[in-house]
Amino acid sequence: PPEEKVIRIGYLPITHAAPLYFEKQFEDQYLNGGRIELIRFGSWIELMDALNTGRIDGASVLFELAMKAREKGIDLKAVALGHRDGNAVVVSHDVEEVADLKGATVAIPHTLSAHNLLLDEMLQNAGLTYEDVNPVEMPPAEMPAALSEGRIQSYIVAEPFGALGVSLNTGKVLFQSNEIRANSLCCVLVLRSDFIEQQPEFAQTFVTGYIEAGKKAEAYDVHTHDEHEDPFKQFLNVDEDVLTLSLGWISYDNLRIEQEDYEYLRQRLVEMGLSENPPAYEEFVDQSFFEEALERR
Amino acid sequence: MKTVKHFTIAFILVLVVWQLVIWIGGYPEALLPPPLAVGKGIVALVSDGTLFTHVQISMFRFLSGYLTAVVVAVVLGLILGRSPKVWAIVDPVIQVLRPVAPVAWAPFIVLWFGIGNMPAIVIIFIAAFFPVLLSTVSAVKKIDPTYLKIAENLEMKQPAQLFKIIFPAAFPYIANGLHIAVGTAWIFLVAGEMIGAQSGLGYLIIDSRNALDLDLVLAGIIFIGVLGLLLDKAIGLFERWVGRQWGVQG
Amino acid sequence: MKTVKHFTIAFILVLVVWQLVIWIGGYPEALLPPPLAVGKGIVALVSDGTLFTHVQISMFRFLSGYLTAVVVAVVLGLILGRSPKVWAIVDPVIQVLRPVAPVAWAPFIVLWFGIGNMPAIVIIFIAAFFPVLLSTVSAVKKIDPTYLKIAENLEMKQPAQLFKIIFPAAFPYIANGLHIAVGTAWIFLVAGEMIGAQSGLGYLIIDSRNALDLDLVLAGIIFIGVLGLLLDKAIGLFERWVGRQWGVQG
Amino acid sequence: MKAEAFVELNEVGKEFSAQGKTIRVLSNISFTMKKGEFVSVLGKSGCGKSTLLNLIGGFDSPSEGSVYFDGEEVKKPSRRAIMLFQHYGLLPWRTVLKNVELGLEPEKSLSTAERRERALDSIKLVGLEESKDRFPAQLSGGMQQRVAIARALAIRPELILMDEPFAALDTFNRYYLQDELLHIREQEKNNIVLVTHDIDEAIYLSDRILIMDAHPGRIKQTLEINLPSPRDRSHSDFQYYRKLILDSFHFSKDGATLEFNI
Amino acid sequence: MKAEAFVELNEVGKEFSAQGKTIRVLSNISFTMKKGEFVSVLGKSGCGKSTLLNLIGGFDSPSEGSVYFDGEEVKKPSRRAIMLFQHYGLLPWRTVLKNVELGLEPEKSLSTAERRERALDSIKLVGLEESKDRFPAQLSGGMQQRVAIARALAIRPELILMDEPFAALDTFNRYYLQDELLHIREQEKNNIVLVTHDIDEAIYLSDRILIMDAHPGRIKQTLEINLPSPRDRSHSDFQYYRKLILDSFHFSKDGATLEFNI
Ligand SMILES: Nc1ncnc2c1ncn2[C@@H]1O[C@H](COP(=O)(O)OP(=O)(O)OP(=O)(O)O)[C@@H](O)[C@H]1O
Ligand SMILES: Nc1ncnc2c1ncn2[C@@H]1O[C@H](COP(=O)(O)OP(=O)(O)OP(=O)(O)O)[C@@H](O)[C@H]1O
Ligand SMILES: [Mg+2]
Ligand SMILES: [Mg+2]
Repeated sequence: PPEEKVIRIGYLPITHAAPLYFEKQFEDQYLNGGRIELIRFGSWIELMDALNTGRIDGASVLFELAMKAREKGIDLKAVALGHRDGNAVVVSHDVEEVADLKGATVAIPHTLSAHNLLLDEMLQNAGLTYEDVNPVEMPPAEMPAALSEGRIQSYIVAEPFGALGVSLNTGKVLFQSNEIRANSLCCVLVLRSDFIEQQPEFAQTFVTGYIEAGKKAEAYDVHTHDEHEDPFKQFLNVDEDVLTLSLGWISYDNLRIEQEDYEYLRQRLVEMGLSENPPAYEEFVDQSFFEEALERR
Repeated sequence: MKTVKHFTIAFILVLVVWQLVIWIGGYPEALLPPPLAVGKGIVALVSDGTLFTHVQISMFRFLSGYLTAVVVAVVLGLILGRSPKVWAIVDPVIQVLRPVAPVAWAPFIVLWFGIGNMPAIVIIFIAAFFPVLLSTVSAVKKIDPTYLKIAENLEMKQPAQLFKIIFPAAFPYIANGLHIAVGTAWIFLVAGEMIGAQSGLGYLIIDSRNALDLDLVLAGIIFIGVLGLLLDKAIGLFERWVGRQWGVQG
Repeated sequence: MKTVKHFTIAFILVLVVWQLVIWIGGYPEALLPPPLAVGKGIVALVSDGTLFTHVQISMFRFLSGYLTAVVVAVVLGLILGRSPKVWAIVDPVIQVLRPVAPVAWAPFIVLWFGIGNMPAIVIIFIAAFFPVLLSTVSAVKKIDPTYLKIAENLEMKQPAQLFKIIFPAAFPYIANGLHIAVGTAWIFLVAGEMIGAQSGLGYLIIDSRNALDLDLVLAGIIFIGVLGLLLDKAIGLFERWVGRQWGVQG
Repeated sequence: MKAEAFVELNEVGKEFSAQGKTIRVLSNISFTMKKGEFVSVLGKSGCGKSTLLNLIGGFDSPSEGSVYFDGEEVKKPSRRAIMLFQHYGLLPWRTVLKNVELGLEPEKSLSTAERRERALDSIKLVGLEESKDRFPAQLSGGMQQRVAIARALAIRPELILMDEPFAALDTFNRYYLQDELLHIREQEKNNIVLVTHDIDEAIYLSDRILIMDAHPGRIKQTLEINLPSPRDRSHSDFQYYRKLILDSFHFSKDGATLEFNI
Repeated sequence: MKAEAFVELNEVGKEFSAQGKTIRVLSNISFTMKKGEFVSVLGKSGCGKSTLLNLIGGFDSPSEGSVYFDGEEVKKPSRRAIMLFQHYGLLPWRTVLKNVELGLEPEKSLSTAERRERALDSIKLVGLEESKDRFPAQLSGGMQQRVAIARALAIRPELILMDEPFAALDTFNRYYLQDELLHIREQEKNNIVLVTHDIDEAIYLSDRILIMDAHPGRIKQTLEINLPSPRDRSHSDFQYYRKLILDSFHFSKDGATLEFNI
């Protein structure tokens, strides 16, 4: 019998990685006999260590982090988005507008994240500057508690932590990411080039399945799923109402990486001084899998 | 019997204080779960068997890392303790490496050892290695010179001297090092299980924390605490057992 | 002088081995930076003054946490060591809390102490508190009963007994606990500076790791190692200074 | 209780229980000590000498019988009866002067200057003026024991209890200190109970020797030493008492009583 | 080098340098010991007795002069001259039997059974058959020293060096063990060099006493003891030598030579 094909994908347990959960759950259907090994990490740092050293073949990861790795010479390809939108700016109840955040402490998960860029953009839109707030990096899980105790006045982070804060009533949503900027990029599916070279066919199967799974995730409804088949129940352990809330903010149906959005991201990274020489679109983004997936459908 | 009584009193006191903090502070359950919620979490973990799996894999990782560290460190320590010149060179390197948190090495650990079991084992190895090595070296240096004179006087040759005199003479201090190392190494289990592990008590804590299931975080903390205590007692018993073999009163 | 020589030899040996590993293993710079890159990183950190800021803030956090822990733990330890009944109740609680990694407490630390300096200080406090407390209690219990008999014989009253007899008699063991605690607490600096800190050596390591600047990670590791060594030497000097005040040969 | 007895033990017994077993260490000990007397307790290791001294000093209480000191029953240690411990019991973190002052610190009625003066006086008495600012670790064993004696003297106790005070010294230092102790006693007229396993020491120093037997510890014989002071270690009268005691322990060569009967 | 000398020291000196300073510990020590002799070295604490014994045993080498053992210069320790240390030097993790066997283990020519037999023989010699499976910590000080003696005897060394072997025992145990040592020596005819600060011990045991003086350590007087063995501690001939030595250290009461001159 031919050797079983396995791809090892790293992820963090966040709503943003939903297409991976669905593809894994229905791998028999998508992968043509191959398998996905989903490896859960506790934070982006450990995930990046594993990705950079080739201990995993790919990951659903913050776009900015993947670009940084590419800039540092790690041979990665971005093949599809993780999701669209779905990053909320959560603020404490006494904040009514961006101007109220002047001098406030705002938590973000990572400087190399969409959330940091969104923060900057939001401030600019309101006529403030990045220096007007005090941004701190902290583990997402600690953010709702910090907000509730008044240690921070706002946080911008991946789901489900925004929805969690709202449902715990520690804060409220000031903006959704698409209200700050349409089509901002957040998570991306990357594969290591050495994996693509070794198993181009399986890589294609995987990406095709991924895009299909995204569609399925988009159509997800808490009530239609059987306990044991529900991918969210399998991979993301949150309450139903939190999940419903957070899914309302996010979409998975179009996971194409648009060059225009990418170029804007590059430009912003340079502007904010987070990267000197982010990889060019042609160098980093490999659209061919996505196109081929559309063909095959 | 008396210990059980003290344990019970302590246990009840802790529960009361904990519940009082919640009532007085008015913390929501999601941010500071009450004892009852944690109790339920523990029952759930025990009844669906996940706890057993976590404990098993954590113990496996811990023992692999710890025992390897002990063997390597004791053997190296015996040799280095008797070679002052080599030790003079090695010592500064160790002195600089020792204060560095095992987590800081994570990128390099992943590079060389991958993810899953190995990083946890390696981090526990590192955490246990230095205390055992240092205590072995200082134990060997502290050996009563009378013992060495006796060995000389009897014209005892080298391997025999090491096994018959130096190791047993240094053993009480080495055992002390082993004892300390169990505690410090166990603390790093959580750090070790952060790097791509998919199970274990450390993973349970990190993962529950990411899911904001603080009741499970506390359950994990309690298990780590209790297991740490048991490990400590176990090595205490081992020490006393060796002591009894060697006629030293426990 | 001799120490400097040994240090230099050790230093050169480490550099050579490190470079050889890179040449032989063929590791890319992004995964394992060569000595030269790290050297450049260090020079950059030093020359733009960021290093100084990081060191300063880390030392501030460390000393705040460590010294508070020492004061609280020594005072508590002196009292608990002389009250065996209370200790019997407190001991099991401490035994269970001690093996838990300070990181596991992170959610609760944020809840109570917020972010920034405090979590780092609290984590260092926790890391230093237990070893100092345990060594103080056992030091007090190990005091030569002759000293206590003398106090009784002289009809010495309680506060005087504690300050004139018990504390100085227990001091050598307490000092040993302080010494061990410096090492273990310093290790947790990195863990402490992971929670919302925006500066410090731990933050430098985490942040550089986030930015995949492994050369700066190694630079940070080297500084943490060297500072840890210096702290260790400093407390050794302090111990010997006290010893000399008290006429005990260093 | 007789009026003139300074220390009196009435059928005193002592048991210890360790690990469920009860060991009888002292049994039926009775004796009285007059004011001004120097009494030695002589016996083998483990016969209960230290236990007896602890009972007199109030560091432990008897299982049976009672101990009286100057007409009062002894319940706890007191400044009136100071114990000298075998390992000197100096505080290593205090200088000689500070160690001697320690004994005076609980006396609130003394001013700092008075305290210092009294401490210096007794340091002079044992001939350690030169070393008053040194730490115990910087002194020889003999000098350390002198400091302990000075500390006891400074308190001006009515009774000094000495537990094998010279056992850890070499013969020569022991001799010097024994002479010195006699010399001091001539001036200060202290009441002393001394525990020892050294026959010569007991004869050389004391007015009366209580010879103890073991299992359980009891007084086997009481010996009055009627020699003028100062005594001569090599004098024949001295040898008379020596032979008496050696005989009582079967150490003279008057038969094959030796062999391995330890 | 004379032919009949068993141990010979030729103008031996020893200096130690510690912290930049050089201390002269021994100076110009010469003596010869004949085969079968029992020599004691008597002196105050710190006069260099242990240093001298270490030189004879080869544990240290002289700064000047040379040490010969059975015609050969001593360069390092040897199984032919076994040292007994003051604190017995037993391995606490081995039983009595195993401790005694330790001395025989380097002799590869012995079978396990032979080794056991020889060990048991010498354990019997010191009267410890009953305790052969106990650990040192379970024995009294006197019994521990017997084990050390048994270990030395089992090796059948030509010379036994003893460094204050009985100093840590109480007087009574010391007496027992001294008698036992004489008893064993009668059977085994060992050559013994014994270091002590106990005048009686030196007289009771040895054929010849080397009396040492300190700063730097040197031999001040040599004293042949011409008493028949076994000797009587309370006999007047014994007292003669005792007085001789006490006088030489100014301890007899023949004047006011005492005072605080320690
Ligand atoms: N606290 C105790 N608990 C149990 N047994 C004890 C205790 N103190 C002493 N003993 C036992 O009582 C006996 C007498 O002890 P003690 O210390 O009085 O003897 P000693 O004559 O002073 O001996 P030495 O000359 O060795 O000091 C010993 O057998 C000892 O083991
Ligand atoms: N290794 C050494 N380095 C420096 N000085 C030393 C050394 N060994 C001994 N001495 C010094 O030499 C002198 C004689 O020491 P030694 O141990 O021989 O005396 P001793 O007569 O055996 O004394 P004791 O009766 O106390 O055992 C002492 O002053 C000691 O401090
Ligand atoms: Mg005693
Ligand atoms: Mg000596």
